[in-house]
Amino acid sequence: MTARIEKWPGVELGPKDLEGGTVTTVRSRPDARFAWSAGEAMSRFLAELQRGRLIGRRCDGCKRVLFPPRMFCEECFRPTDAWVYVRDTGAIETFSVSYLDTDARRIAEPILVGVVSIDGAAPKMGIMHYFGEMTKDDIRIGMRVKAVWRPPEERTGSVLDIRHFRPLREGEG
Amino acid sequence: MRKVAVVGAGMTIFRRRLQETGKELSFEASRMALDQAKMEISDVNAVIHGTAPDAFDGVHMKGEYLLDGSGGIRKPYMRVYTGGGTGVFSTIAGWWHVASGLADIALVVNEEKMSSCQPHPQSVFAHIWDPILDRPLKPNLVWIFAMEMNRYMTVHGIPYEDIARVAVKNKRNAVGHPCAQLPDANITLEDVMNSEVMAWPVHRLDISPPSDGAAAVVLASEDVVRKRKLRDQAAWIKGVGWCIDSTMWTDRDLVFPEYVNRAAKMAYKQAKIDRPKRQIDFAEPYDPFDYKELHHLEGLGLADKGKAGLMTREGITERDGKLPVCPSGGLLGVGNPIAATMGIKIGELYWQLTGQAGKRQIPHEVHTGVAQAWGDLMQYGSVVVMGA
Amino acid sequence: MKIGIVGVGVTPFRLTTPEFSWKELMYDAAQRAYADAGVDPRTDVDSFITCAEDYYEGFGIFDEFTPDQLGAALRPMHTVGGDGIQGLANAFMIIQAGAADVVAVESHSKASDILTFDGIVAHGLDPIWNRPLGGHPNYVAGLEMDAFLRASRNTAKDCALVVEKNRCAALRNPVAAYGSRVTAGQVAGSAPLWAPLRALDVAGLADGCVVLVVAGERAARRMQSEPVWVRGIGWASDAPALETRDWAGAAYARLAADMAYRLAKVRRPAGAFDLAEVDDKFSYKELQHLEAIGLAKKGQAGKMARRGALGLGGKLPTNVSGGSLGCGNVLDASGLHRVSEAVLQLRGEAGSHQVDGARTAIVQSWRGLPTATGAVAVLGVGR
Amino acid sequence: MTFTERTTDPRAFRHVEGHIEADYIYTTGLAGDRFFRELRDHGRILGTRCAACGRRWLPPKLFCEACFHEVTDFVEAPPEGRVAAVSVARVGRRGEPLPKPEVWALVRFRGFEGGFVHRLLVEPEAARPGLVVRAVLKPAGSRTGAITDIEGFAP
Repeated sequence: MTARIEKWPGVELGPKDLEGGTVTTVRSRPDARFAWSAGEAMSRFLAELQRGRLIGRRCDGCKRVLFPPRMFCEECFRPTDAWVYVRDTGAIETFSVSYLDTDARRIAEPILVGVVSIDGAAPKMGIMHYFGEMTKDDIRIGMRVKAVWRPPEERTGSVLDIRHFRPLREGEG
Repeated sequence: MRKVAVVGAGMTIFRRRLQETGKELSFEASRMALDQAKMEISDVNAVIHGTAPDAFDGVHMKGEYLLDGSGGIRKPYMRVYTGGGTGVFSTIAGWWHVASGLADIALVVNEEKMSSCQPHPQSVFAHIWDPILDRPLKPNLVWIFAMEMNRYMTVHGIPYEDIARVAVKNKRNAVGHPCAQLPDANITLEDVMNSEVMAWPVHRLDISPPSDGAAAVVLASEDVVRKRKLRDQAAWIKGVGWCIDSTMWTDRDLVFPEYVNRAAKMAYKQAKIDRPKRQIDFAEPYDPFDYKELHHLEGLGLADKGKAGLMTREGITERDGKLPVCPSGGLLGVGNPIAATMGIKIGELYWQLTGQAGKRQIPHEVHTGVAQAWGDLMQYGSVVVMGA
Repeated sequence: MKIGIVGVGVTPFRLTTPEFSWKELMYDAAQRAYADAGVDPRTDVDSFITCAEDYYEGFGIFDEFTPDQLGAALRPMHTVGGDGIQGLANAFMIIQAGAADVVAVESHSKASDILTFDGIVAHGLDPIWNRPLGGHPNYVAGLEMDAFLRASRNTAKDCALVVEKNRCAALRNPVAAYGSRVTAGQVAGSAPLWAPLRALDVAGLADGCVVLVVAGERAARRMQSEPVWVRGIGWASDAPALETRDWAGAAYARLAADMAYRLAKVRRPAGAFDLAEVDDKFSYKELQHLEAIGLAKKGQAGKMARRGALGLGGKLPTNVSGGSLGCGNVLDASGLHRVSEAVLQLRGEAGSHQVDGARTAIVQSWRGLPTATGAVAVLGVGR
Repeated sequence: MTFTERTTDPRAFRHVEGHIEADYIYTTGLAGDRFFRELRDHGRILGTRCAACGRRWLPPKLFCEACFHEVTDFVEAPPEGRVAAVSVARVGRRGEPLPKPEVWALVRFRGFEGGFVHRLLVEPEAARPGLVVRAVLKPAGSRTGAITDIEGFAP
């Protein structure tokens, strides 16, 4: 039946058509601004980042230290029990070597980025961050890393208070 | 529970830019599906709409905006939304509209107009992240897929070429699809492997393109199929499943899509499938990246963990192989207008099972197919099993 | 199969909630609902639904951020881009279709996270035909109020009485954020910002979350001695185009009610309900909706307001919860909130705003500007 | 209390700001493009007529809202429309007080479904339903092919 359909609908345009006025268009930009309440768990998390520390929440139901912290355990569906500091070291769970920036523009010097499983948190629990002081040829899954903190006066209470994670040196950790 | 069939399908061409408004694209796909089902809008009891981020089309509450083009005026109209999972999920929602008895005939319409978003649809993906944990790092969407692909490759020791082969297969399959954006009969493994690295290990040709497009299917109850003599053009929905994993993607092992597995098990149970490898004849898993086809085949239980690449290498997943996978050409070949990929997932199952797939028809007889979509932060699985 | 509501969880509505992230707010309502139903979501709830819109939340794909705080991680869950009663309708169908026995439905407003609410509503206007003209989007409500009042011969004074009634009623509802002894005179004297619509005709925004636990008949009877049955449910949309929709008669509400009445076998809606909760995001909407769903004759809703028929103890107690005008506009949670209010009434647990002996209720929702979409639920206790 | 611990120091609660930022270029679509070209180049207002059910639509649509068939016939709208509803806005897009109130109107056209929601170019006191109005267009050279090529409707 569909084999008999001669023309499937759709009128294709080229990149210039949208810009060049060969078809009529309307432009606009939304006014959509927000201020998200960080709430209980994230307010504390951000405050601790500003102090140069990573903090999690312990759940006595499943015996996990949840990181990043939350006030409820998604596995047990109960309120979590206590604040627990975790370490600023960990292992690379996975990574990418990116030649694209946020707007999908190409960049020459690649960004090393990935997920770090944080020591002291439950297995696999971690955060996304940049990697530094290593090259795209050194980086590998399982590599031990440590946070490089900005100086206290530059910290604002943000994940960017950590510059990046660098390889753990011998004798550290 | 009433039996539910797909009795008609339609879709627009998929292209980087289409002139139609989102409403018009929705209309074109809907009208085609209704014509195929020999129905008028007055026959339709309910309309279900699937469309992904509002920020692509650039309209707040875009489900409301698109409803006239989808035939929803003065009808019960429902928009469901599970990120990229919407491509298959909207049909699940359509299924329960009919299976519950609230509707006898339902129209399911999916649309995406990504070209509205400037300078690039990628800009929207800056807003899909947690505003505290992720957004300050200014992540690019390709990053997380690169991370997932790397984890999958490294843990299982899968060579990149086994992944790149998926892109070759799907772009070649797409040659037979009248709506395809990136068909390529002559593409080689070297072309994919030598294409520029975007975010290692992801290369340019590992990625499906952003697209504009729409798709629609008409669902009907068994009574309607009988009364309107639609049996020859009906494919039955045998099982549906859906599942979402935790938001905390940096707390999960990305090596295996557990959420797809759970969704598949739910659908298989309903379809009375206990040995999917034997009972499923072909599959349309979500393939926005080539590794995702493999990842999803494993989640769907159609390949052992870490072994889907081998199946591709051995030609098992070719259109004439033992388990044809993405005979449509997939997102990699036909295009990726997020929710509108329904046309090459549900739509392809329908056309294959009713023998209407034309040049893409699987050469051997097929009775049961599975379609799957994937979405959110590597977190959502939606699965539909259909039978002839 | 009958479908029953067996658990209700509502956070108190407030103008701001800086101590809660949206996830924590959802968790708060969810744990209340699960406690009320006596269920563990990790084992006893089969499917989860949230009703949300990306731009209200400030996300590209809000669906990502919904499961954990509802106990839905690695479980069937989905987002409905619709009002809470549309979410309830999905639960109704999922259970009827046999895909689940117990479903949780959530909707919330974290409106205080939104700095530019008017900008977001404007972003919902048609980008080609309406949005380029600019203007504050509430002009759409001003036009509709004008069209409705002229067609129905209700008056702006009647609308002001609705505001007085609902904001005063809210003083008895501990959930409400906008309870106040505002008088109709004050409303009529407030700034005519989008005349005939005045500043106090508009419901203010609030933060809050509502979670319902819904179950099929057998499971419902197991969980609650007196489940509140969803006897009928309906939803409908009129044309999204401002130019072609029905400006006077709220066709979406009429059609949604027709569907719900058909399922509930309600033939004469006037007189069929002990109480009504209808959408009042703008004061005139309460009157327009009462007429559209057949609870007031055309042009008579204002008269009912004047005669006190819509108050507690009146012939048709309407929005005794305080409505959106009194409780606050909680966006797509508004419909679900009013269902929760009706459930408490039908259980006899509504406290100082209890309607004596309430056995049947109707709840009607509207999705707000610029939509022409709404839903209706017919609820009851007993056989 | 929802959780096992609670901060009561209001200074401890943080918030983070952000926006959903993107620029949009919307095509006016197949029906819209014809309408806006005609408006821009010839100052004419076109609607569509459904061949299947005969209904005429303003603004023009590719599909009939009533019978859901494709609509390809364009017909010119009558020069005069009639105001069906009005609203007088005293605040602007962001809620800022306007120096001069803005009058909005729903304008209907005989024989057509729909019409336009647009500005009414009269003093607020004179704004009322029933007014017979005409579109006021920008001068021919300055029209861009957008709804703003119509400045408003005036008696």
